[in-house]
Amino acid sequence: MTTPTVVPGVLADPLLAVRRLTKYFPVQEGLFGRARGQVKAVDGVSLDVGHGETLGVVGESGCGKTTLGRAILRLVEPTSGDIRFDGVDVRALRGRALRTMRRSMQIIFQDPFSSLNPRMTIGATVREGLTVHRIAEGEAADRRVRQLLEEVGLRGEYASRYPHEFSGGQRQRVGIARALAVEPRFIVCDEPVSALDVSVQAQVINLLRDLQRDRGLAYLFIAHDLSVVEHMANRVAVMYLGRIVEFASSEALYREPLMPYTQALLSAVPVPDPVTKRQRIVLAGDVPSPANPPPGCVFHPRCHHPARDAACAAIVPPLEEKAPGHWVACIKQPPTAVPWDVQRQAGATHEPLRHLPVLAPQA
Amino acid sequence: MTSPADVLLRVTDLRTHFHLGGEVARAVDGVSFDIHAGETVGMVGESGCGKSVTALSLLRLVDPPGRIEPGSRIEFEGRDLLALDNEGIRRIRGNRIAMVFQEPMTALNPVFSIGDQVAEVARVHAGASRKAAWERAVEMLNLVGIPDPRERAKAYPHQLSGGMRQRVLIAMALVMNPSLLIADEPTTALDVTIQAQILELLASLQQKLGLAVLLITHDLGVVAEVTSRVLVMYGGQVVERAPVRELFANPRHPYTRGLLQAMPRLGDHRDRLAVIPGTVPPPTRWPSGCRFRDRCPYAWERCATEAPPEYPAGNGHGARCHLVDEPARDVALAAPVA
Amino acid sequence: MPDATPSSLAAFADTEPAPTTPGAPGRIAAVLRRDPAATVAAAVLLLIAAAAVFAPWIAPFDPALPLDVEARAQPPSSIHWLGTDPLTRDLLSRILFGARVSLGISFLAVLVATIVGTAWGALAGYVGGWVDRVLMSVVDAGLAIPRILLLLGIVAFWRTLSAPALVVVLGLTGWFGASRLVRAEVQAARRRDFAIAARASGASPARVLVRHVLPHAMTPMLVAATLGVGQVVVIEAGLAFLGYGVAAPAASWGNIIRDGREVLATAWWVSVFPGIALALTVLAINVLGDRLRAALGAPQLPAP
Amino acid sequence: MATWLVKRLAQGLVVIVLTTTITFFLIHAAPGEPFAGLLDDPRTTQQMRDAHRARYGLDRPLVVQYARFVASIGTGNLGESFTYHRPVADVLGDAIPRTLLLMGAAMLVGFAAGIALGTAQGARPGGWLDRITGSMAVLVASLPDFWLALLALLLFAATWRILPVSGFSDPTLSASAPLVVRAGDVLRHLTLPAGTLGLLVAAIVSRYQRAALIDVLPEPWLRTARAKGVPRHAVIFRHALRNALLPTITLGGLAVPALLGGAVFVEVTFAWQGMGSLAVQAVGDRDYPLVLAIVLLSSALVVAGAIVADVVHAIADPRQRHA
Repeated sequence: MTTPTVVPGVLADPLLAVRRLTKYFPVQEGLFGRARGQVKAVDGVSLDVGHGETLGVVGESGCGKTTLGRAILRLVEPTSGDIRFDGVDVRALRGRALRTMRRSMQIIFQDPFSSLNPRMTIGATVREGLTVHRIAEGEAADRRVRQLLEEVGLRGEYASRYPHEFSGGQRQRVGIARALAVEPRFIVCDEPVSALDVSVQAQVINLLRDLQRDRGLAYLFIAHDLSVVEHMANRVAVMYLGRIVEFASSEALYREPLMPYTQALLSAVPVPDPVTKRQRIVLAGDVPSPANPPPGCVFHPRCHHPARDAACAAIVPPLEEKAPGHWVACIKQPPTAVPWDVQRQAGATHEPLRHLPVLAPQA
Repeated sequence: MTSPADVLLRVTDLRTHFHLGGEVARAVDGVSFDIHAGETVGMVGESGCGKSVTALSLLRLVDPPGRIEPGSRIEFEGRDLLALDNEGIRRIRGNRIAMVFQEPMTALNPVFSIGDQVAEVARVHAGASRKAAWERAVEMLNLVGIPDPRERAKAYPHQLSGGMRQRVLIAMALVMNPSLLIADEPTTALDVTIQAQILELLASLQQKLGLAVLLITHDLGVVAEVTSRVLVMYGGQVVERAPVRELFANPRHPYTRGLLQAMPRLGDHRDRLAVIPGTVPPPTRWPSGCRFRDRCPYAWERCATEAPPEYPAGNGHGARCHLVDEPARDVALAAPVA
Repeated sequence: MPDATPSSLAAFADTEPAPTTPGAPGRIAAVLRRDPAATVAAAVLLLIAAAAVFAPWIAPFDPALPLDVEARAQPPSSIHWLGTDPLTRDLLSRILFGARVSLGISFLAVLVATIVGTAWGALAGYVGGWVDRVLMSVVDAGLAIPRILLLLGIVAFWRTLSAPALVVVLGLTGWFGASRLVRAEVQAARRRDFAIAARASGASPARVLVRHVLPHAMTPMLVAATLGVGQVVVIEAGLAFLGYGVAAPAASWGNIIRDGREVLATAWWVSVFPGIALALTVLAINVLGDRLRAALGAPQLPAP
Repeated sequence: MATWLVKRLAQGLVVIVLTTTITFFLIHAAPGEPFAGLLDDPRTTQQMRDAHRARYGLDRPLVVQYARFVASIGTGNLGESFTYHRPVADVLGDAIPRTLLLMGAAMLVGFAAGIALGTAQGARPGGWLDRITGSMAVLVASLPDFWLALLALLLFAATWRILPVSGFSDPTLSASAPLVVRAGDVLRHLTLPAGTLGLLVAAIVSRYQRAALIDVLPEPWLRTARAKGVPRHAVIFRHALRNALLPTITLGGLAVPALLGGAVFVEVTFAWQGMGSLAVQAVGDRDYPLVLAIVLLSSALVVAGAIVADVVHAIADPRQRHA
């Protein structure tokens, strides 16, 4: 089934424009397994990232957010789709041209332990980008490495030390310095704080915000922690089973989530306040396997929307603008472009109905 | 407050040290607390604070080079667990005190069916026949909300999702109707919607079965939602204890305050988060005096020279901080922003 | 102790990291210093190697020169410490000279095997796809013939082999396992985040391979090569034992044992002493390899 | 499972074809002559040489010879031995069962003893049992097979004279002797060769089993088992061992090349007339068809071992069974 290409939140002058990006992985399970079709890790994602903004991507494990980040950087090769960075067709680049492009687009990883080469000093790690792109050599490079380490809150002398001597938070700073070395304009932050303790997490979050302010960086900020994303992002995309199901400004999304999945996700976040008790939507069941997603709306088997009916299992909901700048993939949240008689033909029994459970606790 | 007669578990001056060729890691260093029948106590702290080692110590599951030091006491239902022989403590494990661990993906043996693994508890502790144990396992899987339990009991762990495996672990823990359940980060590895399911399940089971729960977590949100009393750990010690509302309304220890201010919350529009500077020191090198002092915005001379005892602060509230002793110093250092 | 105020700690006061420990060479040195078993094993190996190198100076007799007829297959005595062989030659001298052949050939053969195996495995693991499949089916074939049969085929049909030729033959039949090991390590390392990070930094495939991926394969390779020397010492001796080793007058541990086989019942020492030298060498190598494996964090289970 | 097996068999076939082809060209590229005994003899006339070559098709171009070789294998005909002047299949027909008997006995002894010992060591790593038997295992595993065989021969057969020196059976024993007597005789002859090989296998397997057990000991599910109140012996033998046996099972299938290699030396030393001693002899005699047939059979055995290991492993491990 083909759905019309909908690009939520198109920007007039995007830094990064992603259109209909897909990444399918072949599945082969176990020793006797045969190829069982494919996992649609990323399934037709379109989005724009503006200069100096943070686009948050939230979703639970297996929703494809990490693959999305890596596919945009071509660290995994996309199956199809279009990526333009500053007008350049990233998917058309080969060899040296692609490597040159990497100066502008960087990545910070989740795991501060596996993302640094244990056999290289952190100085050598930070320096690699300088060498590769001939940004600085010799003593100039040494100076630059020290400067970068200090910029992320580490001492310059640490350049000669190995990663195992550092704590998780410190390593994450090294990872940030590594990404900054080549002076990128855009960084994919792939769960950069989820492996860190709360107190250290705050340090890194502040650092990322400072760097963005000082250098005009744009972030694609991938995380499963909704509070962190709210804190970081200007606009937020919610992913479920490889697709964007809701897209809005951070403010609108957290104030009034329209996709039932986002509602459930937000209501599930434990709130550190024993006084306010909220109504909570507890979803039934697990996230379906991305190798075998449900038909129609991928969320419908777990959905709590009062108007959910057979049509949800039949119609793939288009991502529609339900309010200015607020895009949602749900045929039961009005307004929808899927006409009622089409829904009825698909077995609908409930008309679309605006459903907004009371969720957000008052701060 | 409940009377002392209700005390189910009383831990006094628990010290669990790891002797690492010359160095001693004092992972748990003088922890005392009570748990009353039927209540849910939260234990919070960041990695390296000693909360997991405390949990393992309660069932004497700490492996060498770790050792529970002499002078520690763990009294459970009137018996001294540290005085029991190996067979004696084995009879307690999974029977009177059960435990649920953090990693649902690896906490189940991959080569046995989940029914087998749940049934094993009944076989070990109740001497149940193979058939009776299996029936009990099916019953327990049903109790924890596993659909079609009779069929699912034959499944192997790899065929289940993380949330389902955590349910299996809970089922396994409850087979013998224990009076205390220790849950060590039971939802940390799970997605937030699954976490909500598991927390809900734990709460309903606790109601139904009347068991006491020690919930260990790093997430203050989880603590706020499900516990009635909280122990905050840092540096191998309980640095603050209080009823949950009291703790969030009126945290007395600077570490607790720091944690509360460092976490981003939904609907929180601060431009910058408050931070606790530095990192947790390794357990081989706790600072002298107060263990938090080199990260503490309030620290003064006394903190370096004198280890703070736990000062009572009324209403079952206590904190290991000289500020409670010298409230005049506790002026509004409002949200120390780094 | 001054007040630790927020401002003085604003720059995220880091806890001082532990002192720098060096990379693999330093860790190997540390193993040799701290682990008594490894120290002893290394000392034994050093001693045997020294005996091999200095054989011409320390051997009491000419290993190839028959003595007089009286000295045929004599038991150990004060003159011939380890006795003599059926051709009246001094056994100790022959064992000392045999060490040169056995150790020298084995060490060089493993060097050849390691180089070939690393290149082959790295290529297969890094390029992947059909290149990987083709390269690996050759390896599978190589591993499917017991090495001794393969060697017998080659050595026997060529009849006589010079020592350099033996090095090449032993090396070229011994790299299959190494290539598998390197391939597995390369595949694992290139999926690690730091290798992806290097790619993201714009490093070329060659640079990623050489600087990030291969160094990770080197530790297990070092362990495997150490143990490999032990295996090749035995195989070389085995070939000689079957009569297909280095040409006759030259001594190798294998052909000394072979010499003793016919007189086993009457002159046990001829076979037993070179065998002890052989076993001791292999034992020392195995112990050293095992300890290195434990210390360097190479996989505990050897690739079978 | 069926499709997997077919795929795996096809892969195995490729391997066998490759090994035989490599060996074929290796042999024929070698500078020596076939029929070592006959053609090396200076008295043999050129005419006789040519006649011999023609008879066995050795005068044809190499590619043609290869094609004929492949074609004859396709029909199940392994050719005629140069030295025995009998069909290769006949010659091997006697030898193969003996080698399989030797290897099977050695594997049985070696794996039983090795698994038991390795488990005992791994259950208490660093204990006195582990340290003593562990050192012994390292020592035994370091002994060259042919030398160990010689030592066994020296002690049991030459010095103490409790076991037969060599051969497969007592030639003086009448073929009409009762089956039990003949079987006992074979068993007596088997003891030394199989014991030698088995001892080496046991030493290696015990190291492997120990490492496998120690590998699983830190697994979180073992902590779960202890927290359930499962007694210590059941934690080790029921929970840990079941998992730790999986890699050892694989080792069983993958040990075939090593066992075949060991069998060569043991057979030669104890004059056990199996495939190994035949191989050494055939190589010495430049008996091309026999050598090729042995290589073909060995690689088939190796491939079969690997497939069996995979299948058994998959059956033992539910993660693969259900995938």
